[in-house]
Amino acid sequence: MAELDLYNAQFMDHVHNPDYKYQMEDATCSHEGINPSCGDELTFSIRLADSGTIEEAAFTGRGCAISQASADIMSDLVIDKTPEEAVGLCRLFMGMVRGEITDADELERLDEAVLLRDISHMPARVKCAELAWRTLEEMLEKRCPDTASAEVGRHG
Amino acid sequence: MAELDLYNAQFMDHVHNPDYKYQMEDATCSHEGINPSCGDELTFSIRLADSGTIEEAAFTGRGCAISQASADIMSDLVIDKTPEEAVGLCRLFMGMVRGEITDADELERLDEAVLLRDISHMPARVKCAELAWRTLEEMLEKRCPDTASAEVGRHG
Amino acid sequence: MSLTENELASIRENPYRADFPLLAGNPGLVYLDSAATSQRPRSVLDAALRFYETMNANALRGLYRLSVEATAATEEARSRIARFIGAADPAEIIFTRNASESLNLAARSLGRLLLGQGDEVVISIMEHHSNLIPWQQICAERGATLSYLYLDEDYRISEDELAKISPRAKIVSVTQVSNVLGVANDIAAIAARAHEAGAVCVVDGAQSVPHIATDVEKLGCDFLAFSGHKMLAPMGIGVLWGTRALLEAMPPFLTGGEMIDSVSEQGAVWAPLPAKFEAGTQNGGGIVALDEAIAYLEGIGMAVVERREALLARALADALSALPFIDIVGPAEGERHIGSVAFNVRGVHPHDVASLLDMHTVCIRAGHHCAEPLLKHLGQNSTCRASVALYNDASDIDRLVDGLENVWRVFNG
Amino acid sequence: MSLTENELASIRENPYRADFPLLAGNPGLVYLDSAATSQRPRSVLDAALRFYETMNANALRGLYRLSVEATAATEEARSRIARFIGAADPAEIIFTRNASESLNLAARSLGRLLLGQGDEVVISIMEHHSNLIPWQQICAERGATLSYLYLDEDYRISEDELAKISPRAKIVSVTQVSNVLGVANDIAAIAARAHEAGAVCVVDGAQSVPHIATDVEKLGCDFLAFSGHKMLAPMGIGVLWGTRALLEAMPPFLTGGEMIDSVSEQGAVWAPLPAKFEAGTQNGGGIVALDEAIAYLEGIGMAVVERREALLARALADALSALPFIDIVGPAEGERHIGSVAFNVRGVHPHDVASLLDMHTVCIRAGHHCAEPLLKHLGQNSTCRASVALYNDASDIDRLVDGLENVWRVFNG
Ligand SMILES: Cc1ncc(COP(=O)(O)O)c(C=O)c1O
Ligand SMILES: Cc1ncc(COP(=O)(O)O)c(C=O)c1O
Repeated sequence: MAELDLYNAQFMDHVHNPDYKYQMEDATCSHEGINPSCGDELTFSIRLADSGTIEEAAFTGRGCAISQASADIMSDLVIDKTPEEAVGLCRLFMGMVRGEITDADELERLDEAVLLRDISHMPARVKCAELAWRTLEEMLEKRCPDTASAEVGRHG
Repeated sequence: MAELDLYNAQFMDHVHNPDYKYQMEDATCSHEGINPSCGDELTFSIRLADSGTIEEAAFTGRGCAISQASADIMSDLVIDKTPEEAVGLCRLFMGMVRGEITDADELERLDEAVLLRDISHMPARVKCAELAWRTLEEMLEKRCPDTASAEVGRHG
Repeated sequence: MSLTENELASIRENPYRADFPLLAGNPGLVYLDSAATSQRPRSVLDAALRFYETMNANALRGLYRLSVEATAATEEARSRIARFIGAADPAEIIFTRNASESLNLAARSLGRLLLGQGDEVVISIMEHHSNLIPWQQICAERGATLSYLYLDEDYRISEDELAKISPRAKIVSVTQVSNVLGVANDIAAIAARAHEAGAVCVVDGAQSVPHIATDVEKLGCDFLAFSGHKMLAPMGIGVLWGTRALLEAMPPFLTGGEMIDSVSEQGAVWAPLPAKFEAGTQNGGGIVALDEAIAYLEGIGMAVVERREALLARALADALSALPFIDIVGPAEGERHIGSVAFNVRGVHPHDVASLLDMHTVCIRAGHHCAEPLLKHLGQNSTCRASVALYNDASDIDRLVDGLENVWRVFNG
Repeated sequence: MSLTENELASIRENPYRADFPLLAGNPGLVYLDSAATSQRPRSVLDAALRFYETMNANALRGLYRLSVEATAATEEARSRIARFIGAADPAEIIFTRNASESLNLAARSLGRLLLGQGDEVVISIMEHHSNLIPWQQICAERGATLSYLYLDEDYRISEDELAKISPRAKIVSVTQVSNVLGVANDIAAIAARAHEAGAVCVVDGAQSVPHIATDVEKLGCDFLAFSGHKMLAPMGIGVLWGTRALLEAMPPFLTGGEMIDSVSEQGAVWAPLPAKFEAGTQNGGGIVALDEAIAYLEGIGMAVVERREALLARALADALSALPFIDIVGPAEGERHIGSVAFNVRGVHPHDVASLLDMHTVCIRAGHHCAEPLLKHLGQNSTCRASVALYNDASDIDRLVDGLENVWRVFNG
């Protein structure tokens, strides 16, 4: 079974030693996402450089290994991207975990996040994998100035 | 099929030429029974002799052939019986059409009403066959002085 | 209009009966009571069985494979049903136990959303009790008035009658096809009139969805209720479709497990559609069986089903009209009938007709058909009703005619 | 107390698994989620099939043979169910779609009968959402208060807690067995206390009726709700038992076809029990399948079922206690568990546990188990839950232990 590979060493390293799980001091904006059916809660923060690209990304919160590893991997991926590029990556990721996008060349842009591709065979965990990405997408689409909380995945 | 015999000439004669379907002038008591699921309505009347036996029996109302024939046959049967005997016959009849009493010797007391024995194989029609008998039983058990109406079979 | 040779030939053929185990296993059986409940093809019964043999797990909340497969099967069914009735969004499909529950849901949740003292609910006099008593109940609870659209002598709801829908009306709820008369209402016109008056339009599709192609967009209604068991699926599964906006605004009906996002001791946050209206464990086997029933109908094509059943209804009405001792209750024209034709044998109680037909293994229904106010309006106590589905053929109608002639002989020597 | 050699030998044997098609067809599958929904034996699936192949007709009102047979099958099922739970009168058995609907019926109809401003409904903190949100709703509607009985550190509702049931309480509704903790409440004591206070006692039997012999007389309660699908029957059929006096006094819940004696334009007279609470076409296939499921359990004997499941629960609790990285949520003693044991793998989110077990074809449940207030009370966000039924055996527990050791390894190198 493909899923047997999911919880591999590389994945578990993101769970045990996340690089981006910390409280950011001077965030440009923060956004909270929750996954009510799981009780997962995640606050994602970014700091934008003057050039407009994402200079720093970090998250806090609690959740299952999939939501945590996914958030860590995403943070790494979006640094140095413009908000538009980041939104594009969020959509690509969600297409992948829902099994809607399977083209390997296209998915290459997701870099390490391709680790989570097999989530598409585990529909019950798609929401876990998506949480960080949906939170970021929502934050960026709202043009980011707000720091209000919102429940992501509430009415999906 | 046994039921094929039910609507035979003898039975149909009670439907077409009932001897006891008329408005009794000087009833000792009358009682109304209805069968709400069928819309059958029947008013049964008796006149008691000084001796206490049933001297005259008659009914009015509308309903299916089974309820009408059953009422006519019952009227004939209970004349000259005491109220106690009539109640016993009502119970015997109901036992027969519900398939609870099958002993031929016992059923002999029902005389012509044995015609309706096969109703026990037609559960949906049991209420039709019973209507007259339940109305009479209820009237006699209330000791008969009342002429109030009641809905028989309502909560059976 | 009587059937042409070609038309008659097509209903003498019957490529469907063999698919239905009960009919195939009882060659002498004439089943003319599909308006009460239909028969089920083998493929539908197999689908339910397969569900329990391979995916049997509680569909929601499960993280393991069986459960995930059960969820997927449920959601595929929802999508197919949405497509089948022309609904835009599968989340607008709510699973219930039967059309009655669908209508109770609509009455109570919509009633609590829309009805206040002095408001009005309008229904037609031809409603099945399941589209009638729930409105009596909610009107009594909210202090609203229940008023009726009556039929003209042609068994139609006239323009004048529709004009009675006043701005006080908040809900108009009508059946698309009468389960007694077999006649159809012009839902598009009624919905338009309802909307003009500012009312929401609920449609009881229990007798229409199984028999004619349905498109809620074209009908223009806001809600549509129907039952699986009248459209080749097992008992225990029904549907309510409603527009997303109204379903989202309405309070839930049944509450409990699976329909919430979060619960505290004194409050709860409802889940998004469709879960908000689906409390507790759903009938997974029934849902996949309904999915398969629709696949069976789509395999034949609803246009084909509709055409065949129209021919059968015309043949039935014609055959009954031709018997001098039969009075049709409803329009004499076969073209007016979808599925059902009500009638009486002159001077014979309908229950006796049904019992005598049963002795010849002909199944029809007799009684008030859960439509007492309609029967009263028509001056009837009860009637016989014969109803057809695609698996019937001309021989069934021949057998009914033989049976009725026998009834007449028994009662008239 | 750990199992004796004999006890262990008896749960190493498994004469039942072969009867269950899904389990028989998937030899590697470890199904430990029967508290969510059980598996169904072949005989039960066949019973539903037979219904549709031989008796398929709308059960009420029909005058022809198929319909009469369907009615008879339904009424036989009602009688068997009544006997199975020790109820005096089959008319006190109301068919619903699931336990959730049963509890909605009880809450709304009883609530409308009994609750006024300032009255109280008392439930326990361990209730499933389906025995919780309906009471929140009816309390809000009637201006009543919903209060809770809490658990002591031993997971029991203490005497002191029961003493909180005041004369203001009109309804006390509690589960017999917790679907999370697996512990049982002393229903006889709770019912007695409720009656002392003048309240009616409703029992959620969803997790008890499938597993332990039930006698409503001995329990002393007034209502009992349960679901077919947790006791070897298909989904889509549930039961509410209630005492005749209360059922007769209560207003109906769902309204529509089949539940009336007569209907006019502005009113209706309800049918006698049980029809009064059974609107619309009932799930005939589900009803006969539930009848067969009970026949299957009776064939084994509920005492045998109870004993086997008690051994399985003890073996399960023992095995989990023996794993140093597992925390049982609930009492450690196996004797306290009926069916379910909740636990956590230290430091691992329950959803990850369930997913990793699924990769080894071990099915358990993870989440809040539709009991959020309980989890909050216990200071948990979510837990794992393994639950057993008679078709489980010791090897299932061995496989769970292997799977959990793998989970631990994955997360701890
Ligand atoms: C204790 C308890 N009550 C009620 C229910 C609801 O049962 P259902 O989902 O069949 O309505 C369940 C099952 O989920 C349960 O475990
Ligand atoms: C027009 C109509 N509405 C509603 C119903 C109720 O359907 P069900 O009994 O499946 O709830 C029926 C069927 O009896 C019907 O014919």
